[in-house]
Amino acid sequence: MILVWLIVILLVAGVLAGFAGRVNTLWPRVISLVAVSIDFVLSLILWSENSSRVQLFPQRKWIEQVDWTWIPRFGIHFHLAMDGLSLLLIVLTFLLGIMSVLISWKEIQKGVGFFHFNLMWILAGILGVFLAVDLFLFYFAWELMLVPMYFLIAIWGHERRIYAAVKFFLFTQLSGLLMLIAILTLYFTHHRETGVYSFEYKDLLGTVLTPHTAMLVMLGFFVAFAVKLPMFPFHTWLPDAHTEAPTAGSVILAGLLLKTGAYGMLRFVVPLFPDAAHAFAPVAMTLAVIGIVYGAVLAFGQTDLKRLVAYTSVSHLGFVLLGIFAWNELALQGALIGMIAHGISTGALFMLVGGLQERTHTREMDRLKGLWATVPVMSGTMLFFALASIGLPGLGDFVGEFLTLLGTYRVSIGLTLVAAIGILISTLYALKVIQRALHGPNTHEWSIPDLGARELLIMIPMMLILLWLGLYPQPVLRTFEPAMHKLQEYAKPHPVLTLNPSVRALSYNGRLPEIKGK
Amino acid sequence: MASVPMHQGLLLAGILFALGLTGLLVRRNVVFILMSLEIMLNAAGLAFVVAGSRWGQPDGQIVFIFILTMAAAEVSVGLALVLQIYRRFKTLDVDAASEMRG
Amino acid sequence: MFHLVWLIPAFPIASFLVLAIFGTRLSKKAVPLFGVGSIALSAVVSILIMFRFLTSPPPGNHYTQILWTWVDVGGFKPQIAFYLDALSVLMTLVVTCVGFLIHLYSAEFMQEDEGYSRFFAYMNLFVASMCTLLLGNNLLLLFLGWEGVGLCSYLLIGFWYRDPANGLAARKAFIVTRVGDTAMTMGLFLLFDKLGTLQIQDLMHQALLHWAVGSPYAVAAALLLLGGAVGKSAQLPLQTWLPDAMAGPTPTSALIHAATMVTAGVYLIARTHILFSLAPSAQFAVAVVGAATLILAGFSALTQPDIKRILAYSTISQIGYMFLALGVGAWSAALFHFMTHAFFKALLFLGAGVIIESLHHEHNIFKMGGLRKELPLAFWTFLAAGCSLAGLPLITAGFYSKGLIIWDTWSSAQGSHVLWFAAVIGVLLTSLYTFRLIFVVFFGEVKTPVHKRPGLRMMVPCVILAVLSVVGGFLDTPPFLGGVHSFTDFMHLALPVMTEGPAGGMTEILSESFVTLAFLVGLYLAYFFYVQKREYAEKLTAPAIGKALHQFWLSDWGMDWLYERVFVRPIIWIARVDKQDFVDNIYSGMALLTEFCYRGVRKTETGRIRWYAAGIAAGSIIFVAIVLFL
Amino acid sequence: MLPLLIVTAAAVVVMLAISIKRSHLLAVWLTLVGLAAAFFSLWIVAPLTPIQVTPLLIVDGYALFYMGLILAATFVTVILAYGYLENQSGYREELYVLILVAALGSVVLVASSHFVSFFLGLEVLSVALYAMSAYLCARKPPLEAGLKYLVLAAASAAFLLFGMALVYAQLGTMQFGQIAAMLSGGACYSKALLLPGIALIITGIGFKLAVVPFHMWTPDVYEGAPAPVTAFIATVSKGAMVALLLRYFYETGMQHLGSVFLVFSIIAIASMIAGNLLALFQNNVKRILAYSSIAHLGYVLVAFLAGGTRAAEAVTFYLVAYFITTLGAFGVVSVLSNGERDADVLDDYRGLFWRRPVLAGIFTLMLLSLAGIPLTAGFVGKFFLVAAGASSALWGLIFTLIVTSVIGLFYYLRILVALYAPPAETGEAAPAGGLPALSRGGSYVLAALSVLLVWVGVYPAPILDAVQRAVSTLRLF
Repeated sequence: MILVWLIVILLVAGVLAGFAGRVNTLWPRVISLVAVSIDFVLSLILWSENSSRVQLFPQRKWIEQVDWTWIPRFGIHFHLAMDGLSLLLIVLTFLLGIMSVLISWKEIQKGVGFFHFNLMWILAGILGVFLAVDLFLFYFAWELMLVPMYFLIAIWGHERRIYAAVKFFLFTQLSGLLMLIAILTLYFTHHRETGVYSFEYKDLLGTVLTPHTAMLVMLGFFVAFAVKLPMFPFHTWLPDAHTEAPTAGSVILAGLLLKTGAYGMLRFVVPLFPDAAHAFAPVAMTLAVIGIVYGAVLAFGQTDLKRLVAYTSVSHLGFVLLGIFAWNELALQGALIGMIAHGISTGALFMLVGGLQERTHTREMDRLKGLWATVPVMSGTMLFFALASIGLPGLGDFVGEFLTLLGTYRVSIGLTLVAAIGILISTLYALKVIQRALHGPNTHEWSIPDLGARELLIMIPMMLILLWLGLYPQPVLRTFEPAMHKLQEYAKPHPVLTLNPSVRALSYNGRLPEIKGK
Repeated sequence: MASVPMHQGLLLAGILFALGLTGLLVRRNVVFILMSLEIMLNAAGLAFVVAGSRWGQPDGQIVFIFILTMAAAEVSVGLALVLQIYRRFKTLDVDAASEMRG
Repeated sequence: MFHLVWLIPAFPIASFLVLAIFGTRLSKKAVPLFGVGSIALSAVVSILIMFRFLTSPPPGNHYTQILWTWVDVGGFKPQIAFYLDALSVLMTLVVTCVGFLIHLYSAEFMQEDEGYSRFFAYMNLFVASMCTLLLGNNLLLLFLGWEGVGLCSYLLIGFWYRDPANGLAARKAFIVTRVGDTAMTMGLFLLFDKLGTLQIQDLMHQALLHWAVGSPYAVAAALLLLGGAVGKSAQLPLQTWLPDAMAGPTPTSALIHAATMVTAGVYLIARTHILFSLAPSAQFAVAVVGAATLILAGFSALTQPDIKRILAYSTISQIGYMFLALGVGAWSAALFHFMTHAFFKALLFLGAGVIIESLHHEHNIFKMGGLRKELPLAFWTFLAAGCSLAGLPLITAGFYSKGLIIWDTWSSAQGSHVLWFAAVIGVLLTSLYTFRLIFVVFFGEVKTPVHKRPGLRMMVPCVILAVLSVVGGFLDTPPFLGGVHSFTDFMHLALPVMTEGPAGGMTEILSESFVTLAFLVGLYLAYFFYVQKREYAEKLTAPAIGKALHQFWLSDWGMDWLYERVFVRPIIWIARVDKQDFVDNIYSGMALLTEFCYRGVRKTETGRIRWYAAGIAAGSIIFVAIVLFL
Repeated sequence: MLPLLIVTAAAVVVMLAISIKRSHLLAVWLTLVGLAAAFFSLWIVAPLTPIQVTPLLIVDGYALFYMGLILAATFVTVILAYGYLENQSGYREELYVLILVAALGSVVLVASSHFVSFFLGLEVLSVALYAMSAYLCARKPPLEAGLKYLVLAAASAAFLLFGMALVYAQLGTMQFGQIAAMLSGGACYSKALLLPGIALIITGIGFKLAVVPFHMWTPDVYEGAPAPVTAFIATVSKGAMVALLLRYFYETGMQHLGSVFLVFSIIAIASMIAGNLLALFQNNVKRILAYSSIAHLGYVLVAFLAGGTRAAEAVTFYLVAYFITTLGAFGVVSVLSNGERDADVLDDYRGLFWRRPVLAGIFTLMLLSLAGIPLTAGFVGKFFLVAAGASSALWGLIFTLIVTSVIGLFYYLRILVALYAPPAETGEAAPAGGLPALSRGGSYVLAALSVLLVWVGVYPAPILDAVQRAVSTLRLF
C-alpha cells in the first residue's frame, strides 16, 4: 500500500501545487518540497526496513507490493512491486526530486504552479516505471512521464526549446510504440500458450517464443529502452533536450529518465528474452562501446557547456548498457552503481551549469573563462563533479565503471579495451570544461556571486553521496544483490528452446560466453 | 418484358451512371452538376429496378421510389444552396467555390 | 604502533578538507599551520613506524591494517586496507619526510601567492594520495592513490591557472599519464580475471601458483602494468609530459615531479616484482625502457636553457636508472637510488626555486651567472645535490646508488653489457649537463641582479636535504668501500635478492672506476665548454648538423611533434568536424523527407469540387478493378 | 423503436414550436428534453431487445449502445451550438430541427439491417448535414462547405446505391441477415456483380468515413461548417457509419471475399499516411482536426480488419474515446469562436494557456487524447486498436499505424506549442476583449467531457464492460 501512497502523494502534490500557483509562487515550491521529502523519507524507511528483512525472508518475491485488478477484460492489473533494484532507483528519484525543486527555486519565475505540477507528475511517472510489474501499467507510466517532461522543456526551456521538446517527444514516442507492439505480441503469445490473458511480469517471464519472434520482440523492447538510454545511434534527441531544458528538467532527464531505459533493459529485455538477448549481446555491447567513445569525443568537441555535459551522458550510459549485456554479477552491480552515480554527478553538473547560466546568461565556454577567481566555491564544486564524471577513484562513478569493465572483461577483452579508452577520452572533455570555463584569465571581467546557501545545501549532500558510493558502496550493492540474483535466475535460458546445448552450458550462472575479437 | 436480359439492363444503368459521372466531372455550372447527380441517382435506381426484375420482387421498384424521394430532397436543398451561392459568389461556376484548400 | 598507519594519510586528508572548505577564510598564518603541520604529523608517524619496524619487526615482516571492505561483489573483494612492509615503510618515510621539508619550504616560497591555502590543500591531498598509493594492500586502492596523485599533479601544474599555457601543460600531464593508466586498468582486469583477486600479496601468491615463468598471461599483465608505470614515471614513450609539467610552482616540481610521484612507477614494479619475475621478457622490457630513457633524456637535458627543464630531463633520466635496476632484478638498488634521488633532486628543485625566486622568476640559465657569490648557501647546497646527481665519487649518495645499479646491471643474471654501457654513458651525460648547469648559473659574471634572498624556512630544508644527499649513500656501500649493506638488508625483508650472473671479467671496483671516469669526463667537458671556452659551445651548434641535432634534442627527440600530429590533432579535428553530430542528419533527413511528402500530398487538396469528385470516381474504379481482377 | 419515435417527435415539436414562437432558449430546451427522453428510453427498450422491427431495422444491444452514444453526442452538440449561436445573428432555431433530423438519420443507420434502411438513414443524415454545414449562409465558407458536401455526398450516395443494386442483383436480397445466409450457404453465385457491388458500397461508406481516397471534402467542410456542426459531422455522422460498417461487414463476412480485404487495407494505410501527412504543417486548427480524423478512421479500420469480437470491442471503445475527444476539441474551438469567424487559425490559440489556463488545459487533454497519451481515453482506445491488430498479426498495418501516429504527434505538438507559447511573443495583438465570455453550458460540457476523458483513460473497465455487452449481441459471421 505504501507504494501507492508514494505515487499518490506526488500526484496530489502536483495538483495542489498547480492550484497554489494561482495564489503565489512560494506555495507550489513548498508543497512540492514537502511532498517529495515525505516520499524520500518513506523510501529511506523502506530501505532501512528492507536491509534487515532481506535476511529474514530470503524467499520473499518482492519487498513490497500492491496488486489490484484494473481492466479484467484484458487481464490487466494495477500491480506495483518493489525489489532492491527499484528501491534504489526510487531513493535516487526522490533525492533528485528534492534537488530539482530546490534548484528551481530561483530559476523558475513564470508559471510556477504549472511547473511544479509537471515536476511532480514526472516523478510520479518515473516512480510508476520503476514499480510497475504489469506490462500494461509499465507502458502506461512509461508514456505518462513524457508529457510533463515535454512541457517542462517546451515552456521553461531555452532558445531552441520547441525543437528539442518535439524531438524528444517524437523519439520516445516512436520507440515506445514499438515496445507496445512487442508487449502485445508477448501477451498474445502467452495467451496462445496458456489460454490466460495476462500482462503480469512473472507470468510472461516463461513465455516460449520461437527464436525468430523472440529476437524481434526483444528488439521492440530494446529499441524503446535504447532510445531512452540513449544508445548510439539513437542518442541525438538527448543533447538537444538536455541543452534546452531548464535545469530541473536536465537533472531529471539525465538523472532519472535515462535510468528508466537502463532499468527496462535490466528488468525486461534480458529476463524476458534470455536467448535472444544473449544472441544480441555482441551487437548491443558493440553499440554501447561505440556510444562510450562517440559520446566522449562529441562532448570534447562541444563549446556549449550544457551540450557537453549532455554528450557525457551518452558516454556514461554506454557503460551501463555494456554492463547490462555483459550480464554477470560484477558488470551488473557496476551498471547499477554507474546509474546511481551518473544520476548524481551529471545531475550536479547540470545544476552547476544552470547556476552559471543563471548568473552569466551564457553557456558558451569561451564566453565564461577564468571564473575560478570570482567563484572559487562553485568552481571547486564543479571540479569535483567533473572529476567524478571521468571516473576518478574514490568517487561513485569509478566504482561503477570499474566493476562494469571488470565484468565485461570476462565477456570481451576487445570491447573492454575500447571502453577503457573511452574513459581516457572523458578526461579530455572534463579538463576542457575546467580549462575553458574556470581557468584562464578572467578576460570577460566576470564578477558574479558564488554558491549561496541553498545551492550549497544541494551540492554538499551530493558530494557526500558520491564519496560514499566511491568509498563504501557496499550497502547499495547489498540491496541490489538479491534482486540481481533473481533477475539472473529469470534470465537462464529456457530449456525447451535451447537449440544448441553448448550454449546452455556456457551460459551457466548467467555468464555469457566470451565474444572474441569484437 | 422479361425478355430483356439482366446484364443488358445493368449495362444500360451503368452507361447512364457513367454519363452522369462524366457530366459531374466536366460541367462547371452548379445547376448542370445537380442534374448530373440526378442522372447518377436515377441510374442507380434503374439498376435496382433491373435487379428486382431478375428476382421477380417488387423490392427494386420500391427502392426506386425511395431514391426518387431522397433525390428530390437533395435537389431542393441543392437549389437553395445554388441561390445563396449565386448571391454570395455572383457566379454559378463551381470552381469559384474553392476558397478553402490546402 | 603499526595500527597508527592509517593516520599517515589521514592527517593530510583532514588538513586538505579544512583548507578546501575554510581555506579562503583562514589567515596567512593558519594556513601553513594546517598545511605543514599535518605533513609533519604524518612524518612523525612514519618515523615512529620505521623505528618500530627496525627494532621489533612484525611477524613475517609485514603488517596489514584493514579499515573496511570497499566492495564485495561476485568474488571481487578489495578492502580499504594498508599494508606495511619494508618497501612501503621506506617509501612512505621518504615521501612524508621529504614532503615535510618541501612543505616547510613552500610555507615561505608561496607566501605571496593569492592561492596560498589552495596550494597547501592540493599538496596535502597529494601526500595523502601518495601514501595511499604506497600503503594500499590491493591494486585497486593503489590505483586510487595513483589517480589521486595524478589529479594533484594536474591541479598543481595548472596552479597558476590564469596563464593558459600552464593549463595546457597540466592537461598534457594528466592525459598522458592516463594513457598509461588505461593500460594499467586493463592489467588489473586481466589479473583479476585470471587470478581472482587484486589483493597484492594474494595476487603474487596466486601468480606463482598458476603461472609458469614466461606464461603469456604473466607477460601481458606485466607489460600492461609497465604501461601504467611508464606513464606515471615519465619513461619512454610517455615521458613528454614531465618537462612541460615544470609550469607548476617549484615546490610542486620538487615534491611531485622529482622526489615522489614520478617514482610511483618504480614502486609499482617493485611491488609486483614477482609478476615481473614470472615474465622475463617484460622485465627485460623494463630494463630496455630504462636504459633508453636515461640516454635520450640525458641528451635532451644537455640542450635545455630552462633550469627547471634541465632538472626535469634529469629526473626522467634518473628514473631511467631505477627502471634499469628493476629490469635487471636489482630491486633494492632501484629503491636505493629512489631514496637518494628523492633527496638530491628535491634539493635541486628547491635550489632552483631559490634562484628563480631571487631573479624575478627567471628560468633561462643563460641569463643567470655568478650566483656563487650572491647566494652562497644556495650555491653550496645546490652543488652538493648536483654532485650527488652526477655521482661525485666516494662522498656523495648518488655515487653509491648509481654505482650499485651500474654494477648490478653487469653482474645480474638478467643484466647485459650493452645496458651497462648505456648506463655508463648516462653517467657521462649526467655529469656533463649537471655541471653545465652549475657552471653557467653560479660561475661567470652576474647577468641578472638578485633582488630577494631566501629566508630561514626555505634554507633549512635545503641544508637538511644537502646533508642527506651526501650521507644518504653511506647506508649501502660497495665491498671495497666498507661494504655496508644495511639498506639492502632492510629491503630484502620485502624484496628478493638479485640473482648474480657470470661477472665475465668485470669486478665491482672496475665498474665503479668506469663510472668515475665517465663522471670526470663529463665534468671536464662541462668545464671546457662552459667555463674555459664558452664560444666553443656555440660553435658546436653552428653547423647545420649541430643545429639540427640541438633542435632535435631540445624538442625531446621530436616526440611531442609526432604525438601532436598522430594523436592530438586528429582527435581535435574529429571533435570539431563532428560537433553537430552527423548521426543527427539521419533524423533530420527523415524529417525533411516527411516535410517533402507533406508538400506533395498537400497539392491534392485543391479545393475544387470536380477534382474531389474525380478522386472519388477514380478510387471507386480502382477498387472495382482490384476486386475484379485480383 | 421508441427512441426513434421520440427523436422524430422532437424534431416535429421543435419545428412547430419555432413556427409558434421564435425563442432560441425554448428551441434548445425542447431539443435537449427530446434527446434526453430518447436517451433514457433506451433503458426502457433494453429489456425487449433484440427485436427485429420490420425487415428494415434491428434493435439489439449493439444498436442501443450506439444510439446512446449518438444521442449523447447530439446532446453535447446542441449545448455547444447554443453557446455558439448566441453570438450569431440571423435565425438560429432551425439548426436544432436539422440536428434532430440528422440524429434521427444516424440512429436509423446504427439500427439498420437492410439496404433500404441503410440508404434512408444515410440520406436523412446527409440532407440534414448539407443544410447544417451551410447554415450560416451569410458567410462564404459555410456555403462553400455545404455545396461541396452536397455534391460529393450525393455522388457517393449514387455510387453506394449502384453498388447496392449490384449486390441485390446478384443475391436477390437486401437484408444483411439473408445476405449472410446466402454467402455462408456457399450457393453458387458469380462474383462478377457481387464484388464490384461491394466495392461501390465501400465508396459510399468510405465517403462518410472520410477515408482516402474519398477524404478530400473533409478539410474543406470541417473548415467551412460552423464549429458545432463540424463536431457533429466528425462524431455522430462518422460514428453511425462505423457502427453500420461493423454490423454490415461483420454480419455478412464480406470483407473476406476476394480482394475486399486488400481494398480495406489500402484504404487504411493510405488514410493513416495521407491524413497525418496532410495535417503536418497545417495552420488551421479545424483542418488539422479534419486531417487527423482521416488518420483516426484509418486506425479504426486497422482494428476493423482484425476481425472478431475483440476487434469490434476495440473499434467501439475507440469510438467512444474518439467521440469524447473530438467533441471536446471542437467544443473548445466553438467556445472560442465569435460572431464573425470561427477560432480556427493556430494564432488564435497562441499563448492561450497564459490567458485561459483551464480552457487550454482542456484542449491539451483533448489533443493528448487524440495523440494517444496515457491518462486519456485516447490512450486506452489506441491500445485496444493496436492490441486488436496485433492479435491478428496485421503487422504491416500496425507498423503503419505506429509510424504515422508519431508523425501525427508532431502536429498535435504544434498546437500545444502554440497554446503554451509565452504571452510576450503574441504581443498585445490579442486583447482580452477578443475573447468571448464562455457560455455556461459550454463550460459545463467541456468540464464534463474532460472528466469523462480522464475517467475512461484511467479506469476504462466499466465502459469496456458496456461495450463488451453491446458487441456481444452482434451476430458475427
